[in-house]
Amino acid sequence: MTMTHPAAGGKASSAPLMGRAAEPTIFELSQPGRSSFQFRTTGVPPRPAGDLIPSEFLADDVVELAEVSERDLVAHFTRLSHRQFSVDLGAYPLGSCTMKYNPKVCDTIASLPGLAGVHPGAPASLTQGWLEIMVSLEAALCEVTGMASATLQPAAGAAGELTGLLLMRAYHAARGEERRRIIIPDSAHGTNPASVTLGGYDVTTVPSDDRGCVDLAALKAVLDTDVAGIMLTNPNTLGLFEEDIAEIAAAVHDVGGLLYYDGANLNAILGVVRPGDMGFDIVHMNLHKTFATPHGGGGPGAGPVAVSSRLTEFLPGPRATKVGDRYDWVTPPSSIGRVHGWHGNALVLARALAYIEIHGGDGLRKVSERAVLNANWIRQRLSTVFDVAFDRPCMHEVVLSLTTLRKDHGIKAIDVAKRLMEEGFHAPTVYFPLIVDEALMIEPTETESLQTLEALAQAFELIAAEALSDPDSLHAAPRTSPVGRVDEALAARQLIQTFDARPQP
Amino acid sequence: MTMTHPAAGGKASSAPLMGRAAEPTIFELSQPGRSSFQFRTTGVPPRPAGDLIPSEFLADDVVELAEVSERDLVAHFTRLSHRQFSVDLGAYPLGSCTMKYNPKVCDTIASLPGLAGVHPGAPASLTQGWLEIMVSLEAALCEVTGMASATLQPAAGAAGELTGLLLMRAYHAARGEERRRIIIPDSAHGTNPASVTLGGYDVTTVPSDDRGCVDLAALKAVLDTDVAGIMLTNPNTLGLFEEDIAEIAAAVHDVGGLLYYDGANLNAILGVVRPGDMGFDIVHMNLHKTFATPHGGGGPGAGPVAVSSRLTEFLPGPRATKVGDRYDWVTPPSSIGRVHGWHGNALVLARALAYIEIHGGDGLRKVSERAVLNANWIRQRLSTVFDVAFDRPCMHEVVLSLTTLRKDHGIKAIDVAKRLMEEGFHAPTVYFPLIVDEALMIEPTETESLQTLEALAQAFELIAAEALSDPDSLHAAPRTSPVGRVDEALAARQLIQTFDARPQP
Amino acid sequence: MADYMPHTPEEVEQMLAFLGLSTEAELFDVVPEAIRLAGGLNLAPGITEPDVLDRFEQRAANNRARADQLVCFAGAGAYDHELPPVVKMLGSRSEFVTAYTPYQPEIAQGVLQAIFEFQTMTARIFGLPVANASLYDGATALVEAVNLAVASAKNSRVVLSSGVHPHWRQVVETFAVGTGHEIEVAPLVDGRTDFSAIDGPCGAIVVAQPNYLGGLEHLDQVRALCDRTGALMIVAADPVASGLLKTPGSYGADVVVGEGQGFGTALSFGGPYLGLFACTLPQIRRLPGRIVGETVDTTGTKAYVTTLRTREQDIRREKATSNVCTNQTLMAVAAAIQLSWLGTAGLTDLALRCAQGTRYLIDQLGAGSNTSVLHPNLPVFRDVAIRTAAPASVVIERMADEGFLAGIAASALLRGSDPSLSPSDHDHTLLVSVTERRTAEQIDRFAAALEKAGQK
Amino acid sequence: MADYMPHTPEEVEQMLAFLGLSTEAELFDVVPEAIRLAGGLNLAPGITEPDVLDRFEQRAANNRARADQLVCFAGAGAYDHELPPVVKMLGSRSEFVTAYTPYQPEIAQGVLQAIFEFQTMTARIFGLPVANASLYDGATALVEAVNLAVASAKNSRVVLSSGVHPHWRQVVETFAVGTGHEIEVAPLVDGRTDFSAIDGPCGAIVVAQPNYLGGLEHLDQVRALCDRTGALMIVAADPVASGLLKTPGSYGADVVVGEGQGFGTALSFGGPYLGLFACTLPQIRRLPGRIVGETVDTTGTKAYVTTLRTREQDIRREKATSNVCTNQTLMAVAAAIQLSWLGTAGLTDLALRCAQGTRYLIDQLGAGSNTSVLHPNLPVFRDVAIRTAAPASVVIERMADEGFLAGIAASALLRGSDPSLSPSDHDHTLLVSVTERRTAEQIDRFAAALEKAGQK
Ligand SMILES: Cc1ncc(COP(=O)(O)O)c(C=O)c1O
Ligand SMILES: Cc1ncc(COP(=O)(O)O)c(C=O)c1O
Repeated sequence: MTMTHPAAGGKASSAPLMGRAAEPTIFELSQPGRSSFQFRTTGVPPRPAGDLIPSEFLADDVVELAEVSERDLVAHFTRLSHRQFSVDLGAYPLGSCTMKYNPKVCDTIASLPGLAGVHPGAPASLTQGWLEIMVSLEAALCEVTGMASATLQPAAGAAGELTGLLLMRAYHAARGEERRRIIIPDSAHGTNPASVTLGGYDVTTVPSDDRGCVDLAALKAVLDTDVAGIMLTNPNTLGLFEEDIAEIAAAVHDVGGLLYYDGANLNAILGVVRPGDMGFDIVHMNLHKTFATPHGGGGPGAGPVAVSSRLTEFLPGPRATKVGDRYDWVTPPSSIGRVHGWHGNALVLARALAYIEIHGGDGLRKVSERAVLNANWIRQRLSTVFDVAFDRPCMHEVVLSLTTLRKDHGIKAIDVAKRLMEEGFHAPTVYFPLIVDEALMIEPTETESLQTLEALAQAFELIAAEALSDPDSLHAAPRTSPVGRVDEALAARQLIQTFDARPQP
Repeated sequence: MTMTHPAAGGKASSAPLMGRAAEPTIFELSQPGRSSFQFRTTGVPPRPAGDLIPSEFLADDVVELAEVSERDLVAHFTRLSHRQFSVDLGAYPLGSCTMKYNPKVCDTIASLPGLAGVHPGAPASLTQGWLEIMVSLEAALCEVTGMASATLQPAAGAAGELTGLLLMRAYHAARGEERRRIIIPDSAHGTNPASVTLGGYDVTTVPSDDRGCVDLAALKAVLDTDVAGIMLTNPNTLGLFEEDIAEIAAAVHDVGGLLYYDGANLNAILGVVRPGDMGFDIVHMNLHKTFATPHGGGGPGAGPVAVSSRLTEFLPGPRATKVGDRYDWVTPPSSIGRVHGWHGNALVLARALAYIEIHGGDGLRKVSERAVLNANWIRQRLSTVFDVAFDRPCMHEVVLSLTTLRKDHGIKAIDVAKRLMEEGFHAPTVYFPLIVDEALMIEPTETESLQTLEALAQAFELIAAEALSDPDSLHAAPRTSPVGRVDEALAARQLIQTFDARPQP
Repeated sequence: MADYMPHTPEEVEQMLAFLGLSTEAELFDVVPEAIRLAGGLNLAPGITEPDVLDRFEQRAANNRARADQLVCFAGAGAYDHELPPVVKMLGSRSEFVTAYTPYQPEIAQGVLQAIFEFQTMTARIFGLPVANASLYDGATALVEAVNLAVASAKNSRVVLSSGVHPHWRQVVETFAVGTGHEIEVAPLVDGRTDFSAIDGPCGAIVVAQPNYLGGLEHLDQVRALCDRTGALMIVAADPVASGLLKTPGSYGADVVVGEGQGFGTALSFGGPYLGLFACTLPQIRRLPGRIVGETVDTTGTKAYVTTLRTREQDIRREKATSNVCTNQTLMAVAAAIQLSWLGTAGLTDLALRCAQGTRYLIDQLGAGSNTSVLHPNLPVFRDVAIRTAAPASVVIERMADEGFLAGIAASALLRGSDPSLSPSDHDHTLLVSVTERRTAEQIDRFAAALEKAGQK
Repeated sequence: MADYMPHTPEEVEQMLAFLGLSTEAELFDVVPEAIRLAGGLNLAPGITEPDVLDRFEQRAANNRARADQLVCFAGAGAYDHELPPVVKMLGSRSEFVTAYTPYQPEIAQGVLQAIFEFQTMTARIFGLPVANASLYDGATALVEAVNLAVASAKNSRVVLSSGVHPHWRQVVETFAVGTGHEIEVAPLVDGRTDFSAIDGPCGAIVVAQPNYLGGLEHLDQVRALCDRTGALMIVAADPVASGLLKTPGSYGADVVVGEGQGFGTALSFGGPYLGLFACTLPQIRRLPGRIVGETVDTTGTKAYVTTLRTREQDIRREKATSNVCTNQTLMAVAAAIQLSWLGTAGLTDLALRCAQGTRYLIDQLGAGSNTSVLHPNLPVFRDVAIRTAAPASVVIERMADEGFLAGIAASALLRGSDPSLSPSDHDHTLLVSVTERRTAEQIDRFAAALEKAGQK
């Protein structure tokens, strides 16, 4: 009795500990008739579906899901987890992503039954604890950004951006103005222009100057009363502080525009300088970068938007608000409306508040000091190894350019990135920002030690030397991971987006 | 600025996902002055140690522990976990160890604050929930074993054995007898003879017959009134049921001896046959094998001992007991005393009760049916691949003998075991029981699927073929794991039992 | 002060020296003096982890409406479904939790494959061939669906059924201000959408199945209307209902969105949740968000990677199909785990148990004089609208003292004048939901208590 | 009926057919008919996971003495120390939890290295060069220590201080019946062991540091006595105290055992706990249990493996140094994690905070007329014996109503006539402990409540 190709849930050869096989999909591990689920014994009288719902609505066929034992379920997803790099395994110097270590106490908080088990539609009278968390967090975020009020609803940075742009629109509309353009520097994150479009605006791009900052003259040249506002991130995506920010702010305000601060990189400036004090009117924050929410393989995050007082009346509602000695939901008078199905990513908000309360004001400043210290140390340390795109003091991250390597040795940023994995590190961000050729963007974050930075630097040194002596080894990398370099072009060409889209054999 | 050999907590090259480097010890990741700990703010007035404790007691030097950031702490132990095989990754057909899948709900139960947060010295009045758990578990275990009462104190199987032997001793002593010998079959697990010695008895070994069972004639030949009892496991460590058990029991009882049942292998007979009904007087159980406690890398377990009514008065105390409508601690009148600092491995006991309650009587029988079905299937399936030591229906496990392979091809059981890892499976138990030459002992357990069994069988077939075609590949195995075959002799010779025992460079 | 930074004072010194600096403050010399924050942040001093845990436990205690204390009969888009220990354990493995978006596929196969499996399950549940890697939540997924439909149909007229969850409608309306869609609302009549007034070309028609009053809509009629008007058919579907009901895809829906919270995510006070998004193959290049595809590595080994990236904001910028970057991957992974725990039989059984429980509740309520089913003839799945003699919000407060979270007051979801309920029903409609976790004993007690609490 | 077995009915049929059987019952044909169980097990029918969870939550609710409800001032060998989320998370990773004993080192380096690190930490904490991979708990570790000493000294006379935890003494006495050791008990006088009556050759002398009344013993004097009598010096030591006190090893102890629960293991109603065992190098071949050593693999890469295996039961059988097989590895791993979380400074601070809290409590109690410190001049660490006017067991019940687990009644630990307390103190001694988790506010309230509850 021999079966061919048994889909064996107990075979662990895809766990990198054991081998380098591919892990079957859960559907291949499925055997009809198997199951894992167990429900509570309810005593509710069983009745056939046909007694409950008119037959016209009832499905003819069941939805087929994987049918696996709990044992195989666990083995499959445990093995998948072993095929995944993460901060908890090692350094993740991914620029613009702030892959810091996030304290586990926040996981505990986010799973407290008294927080995680609360229905979002329960009235304020029964959810005072949650409302107090939201009011406290809003206050802390306003202090950190130098703003007057905030909405906690946006679920991520991009959602915050779009919310901010709608706030701008509402602001101008309330003044009877219809402005059509938003200015964005060419170094901006892709979400910015995409949000601008969804906000119903046209993008006007301004170039960076040779110091990596907004070209002030170019900016001034495009400013007029059709400009609703400007979106900036400061430090910008090159990790550089826009020193002319006061002048930029004045210029934009002069034409009646507003300043939007993309606060994804707030990690660089906590307690040092505040967007509000720089002249910004609207700020979104990526709590999942700065305030200790792990990234979850791509989400969830939270993108609260804080605004100056003249924009408060437009904020999305309802907002948790202290009313007397109780907390209640209050919707601002000229609210743009809801931007989330409920109250935003509440558990992420709780994590962020916990993180802020542990650190306090001084601790938050220290976070930024150490983030910037680490980034500058690695910049200086690597400046003899690779070209630094803009070689002057940076903030929380630094961008290298491998133009020389590519031109002289055919080595691209991606080759260095892939080879770095073999040395035990996640790759930096590559090819972003777009304005730097062969960009490698390194953000060490404050939670990595000097020893780790040094090991990272030594790995880069090794790779730089190898690029000259044995360039093929870089092209062949990575060779130690469960799969080698992946064919992205094939993925787009053959387009297998689900298991069911696989060509039948 | 280059440091040599930075001990970098963020370097992940020891994670099998990333590479095959060794993981530094936590002490090598240590940097003086770093820390992770955080204590509650208590408001207790700080005072120097010298004010609190006379200086003669105070240490001159601090105890040096690793000084690491929480980030490095997490990375180190997460990477170590990636260097560890486990049931949750795949099949673990380790004979005599019952490496079944253990339901995660039991983990949840074991971490309920109302169970895990209870001090063991709190009086019965404040711990009624715990006492009820213990009383319920005792009743269930007695039903499963066919016994009258039980102690839950022993922390593992071996502790249960020794407890059982002391119970025997107390029993005989109460009858004014001093017997000196305990009979053990040569197939017994090593803990049995070791426990006999600690129980103050001499071991008399009886051989197995050519069917793998106790040689009845040989047994009878050594029976006399100096025999305190016999320790058996049934099914025995060959996975075979001792069919003559009734006759054995009668013979031992005839000379006034008692029968001890090593219930480590209870997984084979749940609801099918009970030690009490076979004539046994004392049974220990390995809850960590049969009743869903994961092995924890070597423990904890729990080894309750159940006895027939004539031994109840000698049980360790105190025992949780129902007294009226309350639960209380009661010590049996002629108790041998405590065998554990508190009440045994309580959280393991709670897990076992949960497992029993989920399954119920029918479910437990099904566990054994499927465990035995799987073992016989793999026996039959492999009988054409390797020699089965005793080729007849087995219970929960089967023992192969690779004598032929060794003689003809120089391949040993250990070679096959190591090569199997490369196929994605944990190795079976090797070289046990001692009476089988080149033994490979396979216990699939009931939680592995037919598909996994088939994949395992195919892996064995492949290896058997390779043993003939390419024996060197078996000697070289394992080659896919983070370390290759380990030099055990060197470990014993150089003896580095702590980091501090490492030779100084 | 507690923190998570490894630097010893000596190391800070050493690193500063390497940079030619003498204080950390100098790191910020690039920040003009004039705008620097003087005096530090005005926040309370830091406290330690155990202190913070104490504080949050106190906050948690101040939430009376926790599902372990008030028996939950609330639904309205967020449900108290079973969350088994095994799913929690797997979903909280730190490799999933602390990974970034899988930009480097060679060391991110775990998340990539889990998403690929999630996409497959979502597609099957909605009966469509394509699904993405998740969006923020059901409401924002609906916004994306409308954007896709408008772009595809090249018509910005959007008809929204009044049976779509009021919050979702509000979110669609908020964002329509930016995109310039013209939103028209079709009213509910006797608990079902009345599309009879809709005529002429249209970009998108949106209907919920079931609608927010619990009622089942006639999707075949909506499909016909779409065919007539040229609109894309968008269904905001309850994915749990797919265990019993025909999938939206089987009716010919072009885009289906839903809230995936019921699959492995706790009630969480509303987030993070899981926006589900599925569509037809021709729409794949307009898909918002990430999608994972199958491919091979250099040695031909099967591998997964994010694909069709040129739709996305980081490449396409202002011309991207959507601005979404961070999504809800961790919830998608949890859903893939939960759905594999359920399996075919489990999903069917889950849906059946919800329907049975809901019907059992309706039967128990039957005789009451203070409470009655709002639309007794409307077929429902696991949500039902109850008319209460007292205002629903009052009933909820009274029921809390009896140990129940009785449901959601429709008035709390609706804004001002909303066509989905008559003015007389507006304050007296309680949205109740019965999941597979509710026992007959709980339902009996609930029905009895509600009859009392429902009193004027 | 819920279960965890994957076999579908068809697969069972197929497998039986392969074996030439037609029913599963036939698998047990080898079991003689006469002894087979007829009628099945008399156990309640199986229930599902959610049902069992409900049931255990009810049981948990019936335990009033949970540390999250009664503020814990109980110690006596089990302590309410900080258990940080990060340690719980790491210690519950399923690779550690669901692995077996590391018999195949190539795929068990994770557990092996963690044990190697644990051994190093244990050895340092006790000031000795050797430690094993753990034993069941402190009490049974002491049994093994006595066995080792008797074997080494070839003298079965064992002197046990009455200051050793009463349960531990009872366990030693239980097992001494099998090994035939002669146990003598040295009494406590004014809270310290009086060894003055001990004379002549001896195999082992056992003393606790601190003893169970909290008092610090003069280990130098014990060492001198051992030198005089030829006994091995065994110390049952509180490992937390090593953050402040001289290690037992520094006094020349031969074997040190302890309870490691305070390092990463919850109170757990007494188990699973963590038996710590350390000894001198010459005793390593008599070591009970497993030990991990460093070595290399075939390519010279550093690796770890269990070593000196020939002492163990599976090889040495009746001549083994101990019968221990399964130990408490998972707790050892948790301890290695917790100790690394503490680090050098944390261990010191932890011990200091315990001593500060205990002293603060003593100071607050000072004036009371119903409660007084039993031995006011005895230096203590984090345990202190209080004399109460009412019987201690009564005081504990009263204090529970005030929200405290007040401590442990000495009488509950002792059996009948025990020389460690005078008859008049026997029922009136409350063992109280203050860990780093107790706040001044809790201690203040405790002291006030105790003075009231202590009343006759
Ligand atoms: C500079 C910048 N802005 C905006 C975003 C968008 O944030 P999110 O991914 O949370 O939508 C990011 C993150 O990717 C970013 O780095
Ligand atoms: C047959 C048998 N007896 C006894 C034991 C000892 O049990 P424990 O390891 O729990 O002490 C074992 C387990 O290793 C065993 O397999």
